[in-house]
Amino acid sequence: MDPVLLQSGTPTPTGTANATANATATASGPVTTLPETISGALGLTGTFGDIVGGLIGAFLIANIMLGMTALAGPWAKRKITAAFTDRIAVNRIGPFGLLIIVADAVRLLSKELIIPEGVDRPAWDIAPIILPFSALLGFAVIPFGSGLQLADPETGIVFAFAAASIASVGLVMAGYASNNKYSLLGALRSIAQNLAYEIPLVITAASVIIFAGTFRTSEIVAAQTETLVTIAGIAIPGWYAFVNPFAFVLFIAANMAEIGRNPFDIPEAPTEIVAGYQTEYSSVYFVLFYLGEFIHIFLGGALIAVLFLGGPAGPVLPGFVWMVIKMWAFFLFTQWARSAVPRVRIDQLIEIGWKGMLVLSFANLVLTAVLVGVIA
Amino acid sequence: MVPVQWYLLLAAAVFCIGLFGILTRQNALLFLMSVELMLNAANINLVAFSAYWGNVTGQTFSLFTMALAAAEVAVGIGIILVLYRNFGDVDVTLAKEMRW
Amino acid sequence: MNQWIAIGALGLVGVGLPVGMMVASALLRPTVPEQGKTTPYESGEVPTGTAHVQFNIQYYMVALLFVIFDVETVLIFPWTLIYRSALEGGASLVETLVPMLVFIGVLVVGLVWAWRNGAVKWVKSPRASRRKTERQS
Amino acid sequence: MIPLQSQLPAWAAVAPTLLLGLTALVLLIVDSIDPDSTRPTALAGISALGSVAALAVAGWFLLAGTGQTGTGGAIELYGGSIIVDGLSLFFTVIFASVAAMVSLASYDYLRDRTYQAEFYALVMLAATGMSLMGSSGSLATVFVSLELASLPSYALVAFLKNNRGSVEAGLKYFLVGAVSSAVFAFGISLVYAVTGSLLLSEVASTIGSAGDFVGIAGVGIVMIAGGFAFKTASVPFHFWAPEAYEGAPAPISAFLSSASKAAGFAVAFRVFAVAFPIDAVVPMGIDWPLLFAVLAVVTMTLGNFAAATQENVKRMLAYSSVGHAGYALIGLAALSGGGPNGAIMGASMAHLLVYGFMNTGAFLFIAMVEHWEVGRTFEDYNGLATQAPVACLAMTVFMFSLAGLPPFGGFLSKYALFYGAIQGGFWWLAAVGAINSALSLFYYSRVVKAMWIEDPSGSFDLGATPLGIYVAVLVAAVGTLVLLPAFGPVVETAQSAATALFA
Amino acid sequence: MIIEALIAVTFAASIAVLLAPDRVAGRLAAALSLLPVIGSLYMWSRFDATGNALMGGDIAFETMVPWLELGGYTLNWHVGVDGIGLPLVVLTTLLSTLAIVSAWTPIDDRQSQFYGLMLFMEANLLGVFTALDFFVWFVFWEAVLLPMYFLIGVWGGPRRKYAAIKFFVYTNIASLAMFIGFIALVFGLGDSVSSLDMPAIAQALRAGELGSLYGIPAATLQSVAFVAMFLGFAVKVPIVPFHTWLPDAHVEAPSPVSVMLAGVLLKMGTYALLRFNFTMMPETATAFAVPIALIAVISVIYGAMLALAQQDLKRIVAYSSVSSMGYVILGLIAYTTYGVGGATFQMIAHGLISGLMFMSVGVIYNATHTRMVGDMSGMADRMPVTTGILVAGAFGYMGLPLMAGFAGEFFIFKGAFESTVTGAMPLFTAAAMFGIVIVAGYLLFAMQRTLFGAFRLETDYEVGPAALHETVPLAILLVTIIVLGVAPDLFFGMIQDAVNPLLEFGGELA
Repeated sequence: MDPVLLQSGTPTPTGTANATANATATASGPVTTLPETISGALGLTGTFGDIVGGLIGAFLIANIMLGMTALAGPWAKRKITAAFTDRIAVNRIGPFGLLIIVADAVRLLSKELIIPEGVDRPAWDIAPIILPFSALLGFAVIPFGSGLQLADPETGIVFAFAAASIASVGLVMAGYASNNKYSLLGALRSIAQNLAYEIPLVITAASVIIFAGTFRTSEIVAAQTETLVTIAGIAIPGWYAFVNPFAFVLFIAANMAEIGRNPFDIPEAPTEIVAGYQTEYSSVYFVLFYLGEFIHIFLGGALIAVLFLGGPAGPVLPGFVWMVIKMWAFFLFTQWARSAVPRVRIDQLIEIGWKGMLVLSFANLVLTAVLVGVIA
Repeated sequence: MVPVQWYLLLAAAVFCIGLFGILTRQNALLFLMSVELMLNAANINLVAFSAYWGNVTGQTFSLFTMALAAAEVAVGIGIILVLYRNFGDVDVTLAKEMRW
Repeated sequence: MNQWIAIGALGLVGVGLPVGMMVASALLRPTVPEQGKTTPYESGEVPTGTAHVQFNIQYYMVALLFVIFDVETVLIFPWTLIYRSALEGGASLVETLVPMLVFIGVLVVGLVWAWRNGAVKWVKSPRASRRKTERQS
Repeated sequence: MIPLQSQLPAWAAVAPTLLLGLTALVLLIVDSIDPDSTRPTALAGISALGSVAALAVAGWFLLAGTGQTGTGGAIELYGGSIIVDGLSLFFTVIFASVAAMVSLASYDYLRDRTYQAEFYALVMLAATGMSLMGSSGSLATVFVSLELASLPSYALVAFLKNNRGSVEAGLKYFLVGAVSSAVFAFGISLVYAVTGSLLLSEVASTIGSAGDFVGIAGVGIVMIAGGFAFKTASVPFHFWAPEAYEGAPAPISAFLSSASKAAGFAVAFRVFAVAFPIDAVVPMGIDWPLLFAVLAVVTMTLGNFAAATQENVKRMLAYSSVGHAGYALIGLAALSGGGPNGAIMGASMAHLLVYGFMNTGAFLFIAMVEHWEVGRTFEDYNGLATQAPVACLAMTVFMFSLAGLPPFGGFLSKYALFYGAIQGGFWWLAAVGAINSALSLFYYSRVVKAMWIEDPSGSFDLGATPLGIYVAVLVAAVGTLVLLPAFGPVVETAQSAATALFA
Repeated sequence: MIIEALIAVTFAASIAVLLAPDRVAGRLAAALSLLPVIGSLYMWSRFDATGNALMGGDIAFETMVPWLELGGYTLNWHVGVDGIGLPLVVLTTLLSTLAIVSAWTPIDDRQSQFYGLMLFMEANLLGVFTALDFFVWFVFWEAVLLPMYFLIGVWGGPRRKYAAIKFFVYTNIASLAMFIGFIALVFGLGDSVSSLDMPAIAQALRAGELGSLYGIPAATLQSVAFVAMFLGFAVKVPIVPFHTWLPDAHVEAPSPVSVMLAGVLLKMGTYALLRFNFTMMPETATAFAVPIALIAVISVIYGAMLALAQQDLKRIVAYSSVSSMGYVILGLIAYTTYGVGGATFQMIAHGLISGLMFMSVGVIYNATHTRMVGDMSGMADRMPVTTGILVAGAFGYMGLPLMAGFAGEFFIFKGAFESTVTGAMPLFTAAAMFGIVIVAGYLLFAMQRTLFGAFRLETDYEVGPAALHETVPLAILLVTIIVLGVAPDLFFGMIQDAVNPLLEFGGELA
């Protein structure tokens, strides 16, 4: 079954430890990544150039995400919720109340940090760092279009999943360390949920990989550009959302659970377990959790965009804009679900995950494989 | 870039750390973690040398190793659970019904 | 390799930003030590007992299932990668698809068994549990 | 006969293994259909049938010469990572027959216990892993199948969840097993580091030119040997054996001490004979036959002396099986460049087959005694023969056969083994073995004395005769007896299979 | 095929009896054990062998099928009888039946197991006396021990456990020594033999094919092997330094078992000595002639002395059989046609006579529940028939003419006198003959005290004459003894025919 074990013929050493048999494992991917552009512009070469370029690029990407989060968290979220509930949200400070962002930032940062009794430090302090860290790390391989891609390793999409799921470690640390029953419950719930929906997520992604035949995000995106059908002169690109809508739906659902949004926000169900794992957090630590969650939402959006919506591809506007639009669309969707859909119970969640999603995703995988096999 | 011997040293170091953990710890869970360390030392070797030899045999086998490690942990945790139920602790030295 | 240098850089930034914010807030925020505010929150009541309570065994069951299935996905991924190119390379379905179907089939048998034996059942129905106990006695 | 591969596709050669695995799946499905109801008869029947079917197919292949030199040599599947030849089929016969007897006996042992389907399924899975071990041609498959055989065993040893002894046994078995498998994996990785391949044949072709990696290769080989030492319950990884065998449910003790041990030897034989050829490796200073010789002597002596000091029959058997691991190790220890290696290893294989019957029978007898709730020590066995003469007769057969007394199979197999060692020039190994088996008569005859000659200390009330165990024990006894006259074909098959390895 | 049939039938009979209910076991066993008797008598009537089986004579009822191939040596299923084997086969079958019948009274629990084991032992004994392949022979040889162990250990007297273990350990260690010695010889023979076939090995050894092994020169190897095997068999015989297990075993064993033990099992030792040591390595044997003859004489005298000192009738008979075995060894070492032939004949004779003695002692014991000479006297008027037979047997022991014992001892002495293996042989013979005097002494003494005079026995129950099924076996035995005494040529002819080939070696002896 596994072709690799079959390979025979006496092997010979290729000298250094960084060469792999796979020919595509050359220094960089097919696209020129952001650090390369930067180091090229600065005229730097070699490892030093890589490091400088990488740092600058990383800072850029991180700040883009921070900016979007800052926009989304304090302002957009309120506005959207208000719109759904037919209210007018923040509108005093600045145009459309946009300056509330600054105000909130200052307010939260200057709050007192209350450290409850018997918290398990330093775990309690590290947890808030891990959440945004994992979310940001996920963006390293996301092609924003317009050359805005930090790195393009051949394991891109898998890396994104891996980075994204580091978050649960942070959640458990937070819940276990803060010496609070609600926090512990929240942490456990979040773990149970991530476990239950990780597999459907990954398996569904795998069903897309079957089409693309690569993990490299840029190539996945490129694979979606060729035309699927041409209706009335308009070429519909072969986005996998069109090719495999079933997987698309599954993926969105699993993704919602993975990032813990409604209807799957039971880790921090405010009406059941005060605020879940972040009950005991205040001040900047709370900010970091909040930040992390929102970056996660955007990461989920970015993954959906890359896997199903052709990434940055789109008519007229530059790629980066399209990418941002797609990510925001997903954000909008989560907020809509937040206001519209009731939360599931924990047992319902588990049963949906293991008895529904898992089976469906495997069915999807098998079906896709069979179809591809029959067609190709 | 990095000469392959260093990977051997790294793997050996990780392996010895795991071994040390096994020899010194009495908590069954820490014991499990140490075993995982030892297995991962093996993985380091496999991956490094699959790059060195230019075939992917080692990488693939490391995948299998991970899978087996996971299964082992699953069984192990189960046994430790019944251990806890019967002896009220996860201290491996507590089980003394029979002499060694 | 510069791929991974860049990713590492992002990792650094990803740690650096939160730490920076922590430092900034540490400079800004006041500290008003006062008893009572530091007690863990338990709906306003005085906290009773340890916070590290024993929790539902089902959490463990699910974790166990996950360990198995997640690792299986690790084994599925390489196949998805080569599946299509292998087909275009002229390999027959029997070589490419059937083994994976068998693999998944075995997985499914396991899942069905776990399902039927209530491994993924959050609240066991008293009837079923009664039967179990009857069998044990 | 017509070679099989001329009629069936090559992959059909692993049919015995597949049959065992399929049986496990069927059991799981049956349990999934209605988890709340136990049907012991159906479950035991399925697993017994499955293993008997595997036994039949393996035996047929063996007779038809599948994968043996007569019909075009070993059948290689998946580029040589799975090899079906005489050795693998021979050992599959052992595993299947032991599995059949065990599942037969478990029918009574498990009566009104819960989780029966799981029990049988685990047994079958372990058997699958073992037969895969026998036919694994690449270190990767060796490791995977070894784990596939080990993991169910851990669970099975700890099967009696509410019995502290069983749980403790499972824990110790698991701990030692986990460590040794980690060591084993590390050894494999080192060998891979030196040779750059996991296929045994390629390892053999490249290990000779290890160059300045000789040290690493040596460490790797030693570590691999350690992994086998665990599986075969021989020094230095033998600590688990007494605990596991004593605490585990008796059918499982039988299964582990016979089949699991044999599996360890199966894979050890193939790996060391094929991957680390003596002519290539020993000149490099990696003298693994010597290592095994030391291990063999230490193991058999330690096992015998420990067994002689036991008061608990099950534990005595456990230590005696450690001692028998020592005997079987001669099959690896007495090898030498250009020696009659095939004959020696074949003799060891034949001994393992006979041992499979007699030892399984002995442990199943213990299972019967536990079923009757007679005690566990020698004293508790006093006068048992007055109550259950037939069973005690069978036990007597096992005991004397284990001791190597003539009218039974154990005598011939031991004789062949020691004789092979002498032929290989290792007369001192044979001498130590002979002395040890003479000593072993002491503690084996204690059981017989207690059963037949001692007066009953108390009055027994044995319940209804456990039919399944009875049948299994009798089958084992008949096998032990029949293997004396039928030893010829057995040992010839084994030796030709082993010779094919060295060819 | 008749030999296989014989053995198979006996095995089958043992299984059948083992599974039979206790009530009928005794009768069933006796009935079934008649089959081998008939078979052996048939063999006797159809006996057509000439010469010694090991010395290339043609063998009666021979079958030889290859059994298994082990490292260059083929092990064959090779059975057949010659003039030495056949009489022993007949003896075995006859004695087994009689012993089984005589066991009806004393054995009162677990009968089916008892008779099953008796038959199992008989089957293996037949194997021992017919096997011509060393391996087959050894398997049967060892297999005889197991039932004996149980028969003594389960149904024996108060110290049965001790006796059983002693017997088991002694004989097993002896077998190990013997086995190692013989295998060393086979290895020493190297390529000149390709099987463990006894004739082949015997001829190869006589042809002096023996080479050195692991640097041990051939001569040393041969004598070491000879000694090892001699010791191994000597325990079985037993001869003096190794005889200590015998009295315990005899005293503790129930009478029928003692009958088998003394009547047949001891003959295994002498048979093996004859077959292996004295047939295969005559030079070595003659080289060791003096010590062997010395041991033989010592056995004769010392055994007789010990017998003299005993109070227990069974012990008396037991020790006396030690001394009779001494005669047999003496006859064997004489290396003359009469010596060796007489020794073989004496095996039969002693088998019958000691069987008779033990059986009648057993009968008396069944009636009186004591065997102590001092405890009883004047049994004659209570158990006339038994007493008569016992006395007759005793005379047979003393070598009264017209009884088998006389013929045997006469042949032995004749052969020993004319023997030339050592100059001192007549001396030894004379000393051995002195043993007869002692035998006469102690037997007459015991008889006189127990059987005659006024009846005296402290019991609270009535002692009556023995039952019919107890006396009939005795009668049969007595008749056989007398018949053999009158017409020794019934066996002696074929024995001599089989023995003579042994004697041509080295050229000088004849």
